[in-house]
Amino acid sequence: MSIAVAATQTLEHLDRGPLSKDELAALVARDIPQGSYVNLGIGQPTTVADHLSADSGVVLHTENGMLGMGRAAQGDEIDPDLINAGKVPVTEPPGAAYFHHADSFAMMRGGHLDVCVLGAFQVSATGDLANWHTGAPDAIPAVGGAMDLAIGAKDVFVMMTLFAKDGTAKLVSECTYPLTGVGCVSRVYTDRALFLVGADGATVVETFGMSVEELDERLDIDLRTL
Amino acid sequence: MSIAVAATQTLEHLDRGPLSKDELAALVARDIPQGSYVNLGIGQPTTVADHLSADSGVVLHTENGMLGMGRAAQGDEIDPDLINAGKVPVTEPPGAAYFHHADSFAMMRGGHLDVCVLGAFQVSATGDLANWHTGAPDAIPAVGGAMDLAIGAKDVFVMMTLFAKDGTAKLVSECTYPLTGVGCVSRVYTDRALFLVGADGATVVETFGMSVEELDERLDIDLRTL
Amino acid sequence: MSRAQIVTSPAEAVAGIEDGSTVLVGGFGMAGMPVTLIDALIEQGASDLTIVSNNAGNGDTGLAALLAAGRVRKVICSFPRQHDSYVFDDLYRSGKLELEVVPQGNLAERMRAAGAGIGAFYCPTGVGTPLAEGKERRTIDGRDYVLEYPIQGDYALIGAQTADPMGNLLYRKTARNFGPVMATAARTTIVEVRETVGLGEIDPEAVVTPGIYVDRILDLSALASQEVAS
Amino acid sequence: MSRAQIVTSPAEAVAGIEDGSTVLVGGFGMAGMPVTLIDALIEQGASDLTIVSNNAGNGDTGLAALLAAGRVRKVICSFPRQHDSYVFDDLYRSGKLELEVVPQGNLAERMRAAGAGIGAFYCPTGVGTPLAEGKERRTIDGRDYVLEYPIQGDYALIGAQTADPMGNLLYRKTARNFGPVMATAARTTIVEVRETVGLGEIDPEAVVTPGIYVDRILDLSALASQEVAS
Repeated sequence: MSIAVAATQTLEHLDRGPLSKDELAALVARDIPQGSYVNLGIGQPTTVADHLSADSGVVLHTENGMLGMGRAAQGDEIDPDLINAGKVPVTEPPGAAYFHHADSFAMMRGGHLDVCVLGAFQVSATGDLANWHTGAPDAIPAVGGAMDLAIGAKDVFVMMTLFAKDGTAKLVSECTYPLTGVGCVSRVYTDRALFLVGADGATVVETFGMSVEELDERLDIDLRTL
Repeated sequence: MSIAVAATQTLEHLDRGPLSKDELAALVARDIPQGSYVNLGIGQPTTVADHLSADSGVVLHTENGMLGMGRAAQGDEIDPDLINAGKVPVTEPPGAAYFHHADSFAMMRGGHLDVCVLGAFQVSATGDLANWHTGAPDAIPAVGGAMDLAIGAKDVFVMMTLFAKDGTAKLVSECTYPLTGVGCVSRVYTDRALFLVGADGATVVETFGMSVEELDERLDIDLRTL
Repeated sequence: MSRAQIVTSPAEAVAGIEDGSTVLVGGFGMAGMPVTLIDALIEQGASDLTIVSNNAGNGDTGLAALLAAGRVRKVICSFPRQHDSYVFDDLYRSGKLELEVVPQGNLAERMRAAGAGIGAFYCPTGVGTPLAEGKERRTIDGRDYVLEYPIQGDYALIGAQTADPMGNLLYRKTARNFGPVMATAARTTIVEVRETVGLGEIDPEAVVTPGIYVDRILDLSALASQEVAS
Repeated sequence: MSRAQIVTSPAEAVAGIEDGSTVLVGGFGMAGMPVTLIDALIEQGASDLTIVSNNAGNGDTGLAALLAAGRVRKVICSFPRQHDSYVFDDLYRSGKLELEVVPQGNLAERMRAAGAGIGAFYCPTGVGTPLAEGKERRTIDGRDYVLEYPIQGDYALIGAQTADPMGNLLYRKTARNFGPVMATAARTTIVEVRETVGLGEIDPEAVVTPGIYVDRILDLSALASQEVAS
């Protein structure tokens, strides 16, 4: 982890409910330093871009070979040769650069990106990530760039709901789903709380509509506070 | 070795003396197939280019990052940014391409060049090459691209005099100078004879002013003929 | 000898691809996908193929059609499962197709290694995951890596934007993707381009794939003119 | 945070280079040699440096001057010995300089590995030669390889032709050489360019070094204007 946390004390926001998806995306965007090189994973992480101000100077990378990627293309802007990793047409702002797949993943694997934001099925307190496979025996395995993204950036942020639909926690002591990467996640942004994770375990930075005590009861991990 | 030899029988040219440097360069040029991608080592091998006709379609590679390299630059053509591996200014014919050093040596190491022509101190009958170091204890080692060139091309041609100034043969059973590459040379072009070398040993293809029998006497290797 | 050759028909472009070949197929989604060459390969009839590509076909066309025609023994890719990969899904589930799933960056780097003469490399991607099971592992300077081997193609089928008579290629935007890497990793590289230009019309500084990596060029614009004329 | 910064003086360009740093220095002969940055490094005074470059200095200027000033502990290069490398030759012969000779392609590939996050790679170059002595050897698919490790730089000093405000770089002809590789292999990459252009004035298809690899840019043409003005 290379980005320092601004907060000096764990904050409990108890005067509100859990974060909406949009609020969660805004929270992630808030924590991306000005001028960072960032890869936003497909799905929910993509929405973080909507909360990055034009003067943030953040440069987006897409693993299919572009740095300085623009927003989603609309109408006449749509060009089948210009897509993001989710195969959604995007735009080319001034100052962009194209490169081939080996160069693109060298950029990622070589640790040149500052932040990568990914979704997850599970994250462990030590930063293990499971986001590519549910482990269902009949599932067709498909990994795409997930494992490369997981180990490449200086900071890997996960954004997810803290609890699955069945109520089980997705921040766990040990992932039960097949791993995408080991000890690779540095922060977990959820609707209920923001956690730092890593070799020292999980630390609560901020909570939303839930106290640290409540979190402690519902999560099967040791929680620390700032 | 991938280029077949046209001759079906060893030829002894006894009505003439040894090849001049110029004739040797012309002989090498004769054996480079039309349209080949070729790297000519610095020094004498560079002169092979003078004997490649414009319609040969041979494309020259220089390991400092250019394919389709032109002839030596003259007068106003001289551009310090456009040099060959010997740091001699060259020209840029239409259809050239530039690339960086890692890409250039990937091209070479990956076996994409058809022919590389190199000078040598010694070559063994099995194709070992010694051309970077005399082994003198006080010599400062300097290898440049020699080892990359030696193992990269589909065919490595050596051009050299058959005998050193002291009369000792440079085509040997085993190199005594430090090696540049093992079993990498496929042909040895000398002023006295053209040899195929490789796992099966040395075969005389053509001689110049010397009979196979004389060669056999002066060389300390088993010689075969076509 | 090895200079790029401009071919005039899709059939000529894919001529000689043998049964059992490993064929690298460019494209990421539809961007850079060599649709004409894939159709020609189906027509050509080579079977028992190993296909290396990022995906494993969509809908009923392109790679999916090649799979449906029963020509493919094995797929090496990063992301076979898509919303419309039903042809692949059925063949895989019925055991008619072998699958090797490779992280996308490893897929690219393993082909790059093949093209660059690298025998194997220690890669941090996938360490500790099911995709690294059975692979050699090593700790270097405190970081864990798995040993990955090159993927060499017999043929590469790729799409590009522009070719010149030397075989130099330009691509367009993110349609570049796997093309330049696959071109280096195959014994024979076959390219469909949208246009060909004259010698000297490509800026030597801007060449992405130097002609040495290109064996056959099919100009789609010339093909379209032929069709209009006939 | 990590966006490229345009600096206005050579001193600012090389500020902070610590004693003991590993510095990658671009150029092949004089083509691409970052002469202004090297002079600034001599002025700056960092010592006990490891220099990684193709050559080890010519005459009395540039790298040779850095060596002569006694700032260099070790040189990693492919070709130290040249007709005018007398500064290097003397220091080496008198035991004041450590030397690691690396085949030129391995020098490039080892830096590429550092930039690409590859832990080590099996390379066929140099097998069976003195330069492979003591290195791990392995036979893969019947071919022999030696294991080579990355060369990571703390700093890279390179020369390029053009930069834009994003830090994207273009090079010129064979002055490109090691620049793009070194830019990926150093924690801090410092570039001297002959010109800077406005945002959008570099064709995204033609970018050779994307701005993510560039930390500081010194525009030599702006420097020349300053000098004229002062």
